Amino acid sequence: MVEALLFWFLALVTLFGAVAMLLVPNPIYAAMSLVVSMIGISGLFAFLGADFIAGVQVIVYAGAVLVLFVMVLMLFDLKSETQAFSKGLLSRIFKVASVGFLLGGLIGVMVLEFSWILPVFMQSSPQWTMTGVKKMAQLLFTEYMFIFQILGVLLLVVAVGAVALARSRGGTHERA
Amino acid sequence: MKGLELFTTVTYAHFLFLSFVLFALGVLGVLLRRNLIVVMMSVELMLNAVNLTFITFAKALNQLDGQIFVFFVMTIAAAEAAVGLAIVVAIFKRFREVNIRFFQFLKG
Amino acid sequence: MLLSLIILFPLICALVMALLPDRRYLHKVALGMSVVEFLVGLVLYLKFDHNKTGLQFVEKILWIEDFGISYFLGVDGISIWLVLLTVFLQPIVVLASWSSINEKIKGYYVALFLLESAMIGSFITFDAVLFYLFWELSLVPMYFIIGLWGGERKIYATLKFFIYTMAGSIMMLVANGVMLLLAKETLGFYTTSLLDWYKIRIPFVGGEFFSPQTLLFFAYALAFAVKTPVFPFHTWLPDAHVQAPTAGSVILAGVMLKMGTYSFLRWVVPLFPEATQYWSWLFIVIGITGIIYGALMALVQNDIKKVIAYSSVSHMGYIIAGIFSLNELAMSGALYQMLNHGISTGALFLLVGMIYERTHTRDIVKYGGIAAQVPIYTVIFMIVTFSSIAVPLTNGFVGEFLILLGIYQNRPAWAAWAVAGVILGAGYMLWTVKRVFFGPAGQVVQDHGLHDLSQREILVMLPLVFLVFFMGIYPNYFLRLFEKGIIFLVENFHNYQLFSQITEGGL
Amino acid sequence: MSSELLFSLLIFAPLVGFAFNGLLGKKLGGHLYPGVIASVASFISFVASVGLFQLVSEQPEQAKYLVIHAFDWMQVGTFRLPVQFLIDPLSSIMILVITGVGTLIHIFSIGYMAEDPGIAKYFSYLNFFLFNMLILVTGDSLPLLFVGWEGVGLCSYLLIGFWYEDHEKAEAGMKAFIVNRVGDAAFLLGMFVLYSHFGTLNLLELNSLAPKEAIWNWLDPITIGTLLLFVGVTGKSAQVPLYVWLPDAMAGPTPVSALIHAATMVTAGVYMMVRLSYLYTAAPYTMIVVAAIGLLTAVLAATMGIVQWDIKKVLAYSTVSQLGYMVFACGVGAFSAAFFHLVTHAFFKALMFLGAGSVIYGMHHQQDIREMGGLNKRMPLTYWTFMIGWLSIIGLPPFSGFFSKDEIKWFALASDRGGNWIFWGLAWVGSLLTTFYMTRLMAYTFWRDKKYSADHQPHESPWVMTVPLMILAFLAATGGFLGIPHAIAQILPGHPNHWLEHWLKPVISLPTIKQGITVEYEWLLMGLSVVGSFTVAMVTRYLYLNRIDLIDRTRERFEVIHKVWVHKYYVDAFYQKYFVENLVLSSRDLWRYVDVGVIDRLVNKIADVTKELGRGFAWLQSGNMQNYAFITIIGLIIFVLFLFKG
Repeated sequence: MVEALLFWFLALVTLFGAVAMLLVPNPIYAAMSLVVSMIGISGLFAFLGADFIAGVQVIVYAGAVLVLFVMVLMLFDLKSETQAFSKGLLSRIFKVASVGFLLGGLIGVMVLEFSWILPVFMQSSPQWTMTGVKKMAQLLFTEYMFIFQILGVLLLVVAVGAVALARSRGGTHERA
Repeated sequence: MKGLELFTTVTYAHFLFLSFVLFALGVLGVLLRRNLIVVMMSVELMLNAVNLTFITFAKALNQLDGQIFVFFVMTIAAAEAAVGLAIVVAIFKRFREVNIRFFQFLKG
Repeated sequence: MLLSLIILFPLICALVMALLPDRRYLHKVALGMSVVEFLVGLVLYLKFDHNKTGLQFVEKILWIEDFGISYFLGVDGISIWLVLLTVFLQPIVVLASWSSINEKIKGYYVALFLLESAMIGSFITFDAVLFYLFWELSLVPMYFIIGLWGGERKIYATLKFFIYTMAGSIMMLVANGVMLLLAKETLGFYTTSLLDWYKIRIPFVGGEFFSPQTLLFFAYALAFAVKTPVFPFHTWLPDAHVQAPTAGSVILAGVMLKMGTYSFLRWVVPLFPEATQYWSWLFIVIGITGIIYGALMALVQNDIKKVIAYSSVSHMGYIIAGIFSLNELAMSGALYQMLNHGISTGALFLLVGMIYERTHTRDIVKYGGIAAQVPIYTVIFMIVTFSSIAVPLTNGFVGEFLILLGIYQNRPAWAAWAVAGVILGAGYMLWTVKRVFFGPAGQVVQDHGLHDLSQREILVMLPLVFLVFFMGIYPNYFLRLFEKGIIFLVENFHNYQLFSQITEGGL
Repeated sequence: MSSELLFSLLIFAPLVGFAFNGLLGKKLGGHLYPGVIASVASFISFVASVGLFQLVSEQPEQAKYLVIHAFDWMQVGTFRLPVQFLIDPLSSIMILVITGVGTLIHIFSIGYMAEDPGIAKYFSYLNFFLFNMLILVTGDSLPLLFVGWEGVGLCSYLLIGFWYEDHEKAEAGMKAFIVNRVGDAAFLLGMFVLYSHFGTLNLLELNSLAPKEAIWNWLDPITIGTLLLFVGVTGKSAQVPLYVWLPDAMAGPTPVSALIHAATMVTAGVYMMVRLSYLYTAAPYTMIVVAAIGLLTAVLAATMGIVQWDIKKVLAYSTVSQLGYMVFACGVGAFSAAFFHLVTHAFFKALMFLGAGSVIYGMHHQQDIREMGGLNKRMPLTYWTFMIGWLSIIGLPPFSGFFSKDEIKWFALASDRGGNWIFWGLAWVGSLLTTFYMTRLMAYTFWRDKKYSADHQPHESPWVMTVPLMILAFLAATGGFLGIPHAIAQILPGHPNHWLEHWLKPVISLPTIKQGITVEYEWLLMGLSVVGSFTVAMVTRYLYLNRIDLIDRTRERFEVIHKVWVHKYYVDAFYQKYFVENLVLSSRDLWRYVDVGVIDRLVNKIADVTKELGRGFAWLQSGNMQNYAFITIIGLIIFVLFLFKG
C-alpha cells in the first residue's frame, strides 16, 4: 500500500512536470518543470532499485544539463517569445492525434500482442532492493570497458566541438 | 487484477505504461514547440522515458546491463545537450532568436 | 605474390605521385614507374607456363569468412593478355600525355595509376565481390580524368559515363547476391569464388524468361553490355570519347571496353551455359546490328573522335557476336579482336590527340590535304587505319577473319550481314582519311603551319605499329595461349552439349 | 639453289626494296637511286622466278610442284592455317610474268617518274605491290591468296591516289578500294562456305576434293561458294557489275596502270578461277553465270571504249573487255585458254599502256587523243612498238593476241561445257568492236595529221622507257607461240604441241571438245576472225583518216546510244545515287533521328525523369524540421502497427 502510494505520487509528479514543460510558453518555466519531472523519474529509478542511476539522474540531469539549459536561456534572455507553438490548428490537431495514436498503438501492442509478458510483469511487483555501486562498477569496468573508454573519447570530442561551435559567429554562408 | 487493484498494486507494467506516456509527451514537445531549447528539453524527456523502460526491464529480468545502458544513454544525452546548446548559441548569434524555423535556411 | 605486386605497384605509384609536389618532372617519374610496371607484367608473362591450362600464380586468402569472400587472384591464357595490354598501354599513354597535360599533373597521374590498378584487378580476380570492387573502382579515376581534363562538355559526358555504367553494374550486384544465396543452397556453403560458382547448376527453362538462370544471365549481361558497350547501350561512348583527354580515350577504348567483353567471356558464358546457348541468337543479332549500325554512324560524323568512337561500337559488335557464336574459332577471334582493338583504336585516338594538339580542332571539314605537311604522321595513321579496317597482314584481319568464320559456322546466313561490316568499315575509315589527309589543303593547313611528329611522338607510336604487324603476321603466338584459356573456360561447364560445341566445332 | 632460298629471294627482294625506299629513299635524295634500287629488287625477283620455273620443270610429272612451308599462321582447334607457298606450273608462269613485266615497268618508271618529287614513295609502293602480288599467286590456301588479294588492292589504292592533292585522284583510289571491298567481302563468305563444306582452304586439297561429277544445284555449297568467290573476281578483275573502279583507276601514274590495272593485279581473279578450276567445273550453274558475266563485260566494255577521248580510258575499257574474255573463257571451262590470254594480254596491254605512257610523256602530260595525231613521225619507236600491241590486240596472226583470243573464241563454240554459236557470235562481235576502237585510237594518236601546238613539240622518250617497250613488243609479238592451236600445229613441221596446255595439264582442268565439232570448224572460225578484224581495221582506218564526216554523221544519227555509252550506261550514276548517296543520307537520318533522337534521348530522358521525380518530392524537404520529425513519427506508427500480428 505504501509502495503504491509512493509510485502514484512519483508518477504524478513526473507527469505533471512533463505536461507543464510541454504547455508553459516561457522556456525558463519549462526548464523548471522538466527539473521536477527529472526528479520524479529519479525517484522512480530509486524505486526500481537503481539507486546509483537515480543519483546520477539528479546530478547529471537536474544538476548539470538543465542548469546548462537555463544558463543559455538566461544568457541570451530568451524569456520573451512571441510564438511558443507551431502554427496551424489543423496540423496541431493532426500531430496530437497521431501521437495519441502512437501511444494507443504502443499500449495496444503491449496488451494484445505481448500479453505473455504482462502476467510476469503484473504478478511480481518489484521489491525494493539496493543494487549498489559495486555491482555496477564490476560490470562497467569489465564487460563494458571498451564502450566506456569510447564514451570518454566521445565526450572529449564533444567538448572540443561544443567550444568550437559556440565560438563560431554563426551561419555558414558568410564570414565576417 | 480488477478495479481498485490497479491502483493498489504496483507492477512493472505500470512503469512501462508511464514511460510510454512520458515518451509521447516528449514527442509532442518536439512536434509542437517552436523554441529550439524547449525542443531539446523534449528530446531529453524522451530519452528519460526510454531510460525508465531500461531500468524497469533491468529490474524485472534481474540483470544489471539495463542500468549500464542507462548510464551510457545519459552520457550521450549530456554530450548531445552540450553540442545542441552550442549550436543554439551559434544560431542565436546570427538570428537573435532560437526559433526552430532556422533550419529552413539550411534548405539547399 | 606477383599478381598482388602487379595490382599494388600502381597503387604505390599513385601514392608516390600524391606525395610529390605538382611539377612538370612528374611526367618523367610517371613514365619511369609505368615502365617498371610494364616490366613486372613482362616478368609475369615470362614466368607464365604456356603449356598449362587453368589458373596460374593463384593467390587465395580468405577475407570475409562468413560469406566465403576471398582475395582470389589468378591468371590464365586469356587474362594474361589483357593484363599485358593494360601494362603495355600505360607507358604509351603516359608518354603521350607529356605535352597534352599541362595543369593538375599530379592529380592526373594519380588517377591514371589508380585506374591501371583497378583494371588489372578486374582482369585477374576470380572472386565475385573483389571483381565488383575493382569494376566499380575503375569508374572513379576515369570519372575524374574525363571530368577534370576533358573538353567543353566534360561534366555531361563524365556523368553520363559514370551513371550509365553504374546503373548497369547495379544489376550485377543484385545478381551477385542471388548467386551467393544459390551457392549456399546448392553447394551447401557461402562462397563468392568464381570457380565454385561454375559448379552451381542453376535451373533453366528454355523459352521462359522468368526462369532463374535466364534472369541472372540477363542481369550480368546488362551490366557488361553497358560497359562494352553493345548497341543500343552505346550512346555514352561517343560523348565520353569526344570529351575525354587523349589518354582517357586511349585507356577507355583500349582497356576499359575490354572489361565488358572479357567479363562476358569469363562470367556470363561459363556461369549460365544453358541460357547462353539459348539466347546466343539474340546477342549475335545485337552484335551484328552493332557492327552495321556503328559503321553507319561512323560514316556521317564530322568529328574525328566520334568517327573512331562509333568504329569502336562496330568493333565491339564483332567481339560480342564472336563470343556468342560459341565456338573456339569465334571466341579466339573475339579475344584477338579485343587486343587488336586495344592497339589499333588506342593508336587512332593517340594520333587524333597528336593532331588536335597542333590544330585544336577535330572537325573533319576543316582538315584536308595535310598529308604533304605531316608525312610520317600520315604513314602511321594509314597503317593504323588499315589495321582498323582489317587489311591482311595487320592484326585486325586475323581477329575479324576468325570471328566471321566462327559466326558462319554457327549461323551461316547471318555471317553475310556481319561481313557487310567489312565493306562499311573500309567506307568510313577511308572516307575520313580522304577528307583529312588528301585533296587540296584545308583550313587547318592554311591557319597553322603543321609540323610533323616529334621523336617522342614517334616513340609513342612505334610499339603500337610494331604490334599491328607482329600480330598480323604471326598471330599463332597469341592464339596458342587463347586455346588453353578457352579450354580452361569450357572445362568448367556442366553443359556437355555446349562444351562439345565449343571445343569440337560441331553443332 | 634450294627452292626455299630461291623463294625467299623472290618474295623478299621486293620487300627489302620497299622497306629501303620507304624508309631511306627520301633521305638519299636524287631521282635515280630509288628507281634503280627498286628495279634491281624486281630483277632479282625475276631471276629467282626463272630459277623456280626451272626447278618446277625438273619435278616429276606426277608431283609437279614445290611446297615451301614458312610457319603456322593461325591455329585454332581443328582450324589450321599454315603460311605455305606453292610453286607449280601455274604459279611459276604467273611469277615469271609478274616479275618479268614488273621489272620492265620498273625500268620504264625510272624515266617516266624522273621528275616527280615522290619518286621514292612511288617505287616503294611498286615494290610492295610486287611483294603482295607474289604472295597472291604463290599462296597455297585461299586465305593466303586473300592476303595478297587485299594487299594488291591496298597498293592499288595507294598508287591510284598517288597524287593525292588532286581531289578526284584521291577519290578514285578510295572508290577502287571500297568497290574491291564489296567483292572481298563476298570472297570471305565464299571461303567460309568452302571451309564449312570441305574442312580445308588449301587450294590443292580443294581441287582434289572437288567432286568429279558436275552438281546441278543452285543451293549446293560448292555452287554458292564458287559464286561468292566469283563476286570477289568481279571486284578484282573488274567485271560487271563491279567494273566501275577500273576506268577511274587511270588517275594513277601510267606505269601503275600498266602494271597493276592491266598486266597483273586485275588478272588475279582469273588466276584464282583457273587455280580452282576443278571446283568451278563441279558447279555448272556457276560456270553459266561466269560465262554470261564475262561475255557481257567483254561486249559492254568494248562499246564504252568506243566513245572515250582519254588515251588511258580507251585502254582501260579495253582491259575490262579483255578481262571479260578471260572470265568468259573460264566460264566455258577453257581455263588454259583464259590463262593463255592472261599471259599474252599482260604482254600486249602492258606494252600499250607503257606506249601510252610514252606518248603522254612525249606530249607533256596530254592525255586527250583529240590533241594528238601525227606522232608516228615524232615518236617512231613508241609508234612501232604500239603498232605491235595494236596488231596483237586486234588478233592478227602471228601476233600473240591472235593465238589466245582465237583459242577463247574456239572454245566459245567447241567446249562441251556450254559452248555454242551464240557465245561465239558475241565474242566475235566483241573482238570486232575491239578492233574498231583500237584502230580509232591508232588513227587519232599516230596516223592523223598533227594537232598539237607548235610550242609543245612532242619528243621521243629516253631509252629507259623505249627499251622496255621494245622488249615488251618482242614478247607481244612472239608470246603467242606458247600455245599454237592444234589446227595449225597439224600442218606445221614437227607438229609442235600446245606448250602451255601441256605445261598446265597437271594442275588445271582442261576443256574437252564437243562431239561433232571437227578441226574444220577451227579453221573456219580462225578465218572469220582474221578476215573480220582485218576488214574492220582497214575500214576504220579509212573512215577516220579520210571520211571523218561519216563518223560524225553516224554519231549524230545515233545520239541516244552515244550518250548512253558516254555515260557508261549510267551505272556509275546509279551506284552513286542509290548506294553511296542513299547510304550516307539515310545514315545521317539514322544518326539524327534514331541515335540522337531516340536512343540517346531515351537515356537522357531516364535521367531527366529521375531529376523531375526528385524535384517532385522536393516539397517534402521543406526545411521545417518539425515536419521531418512528424514523418519520423508516422514511420514509427507504421512500425508499431507491424507489431500487431493480425
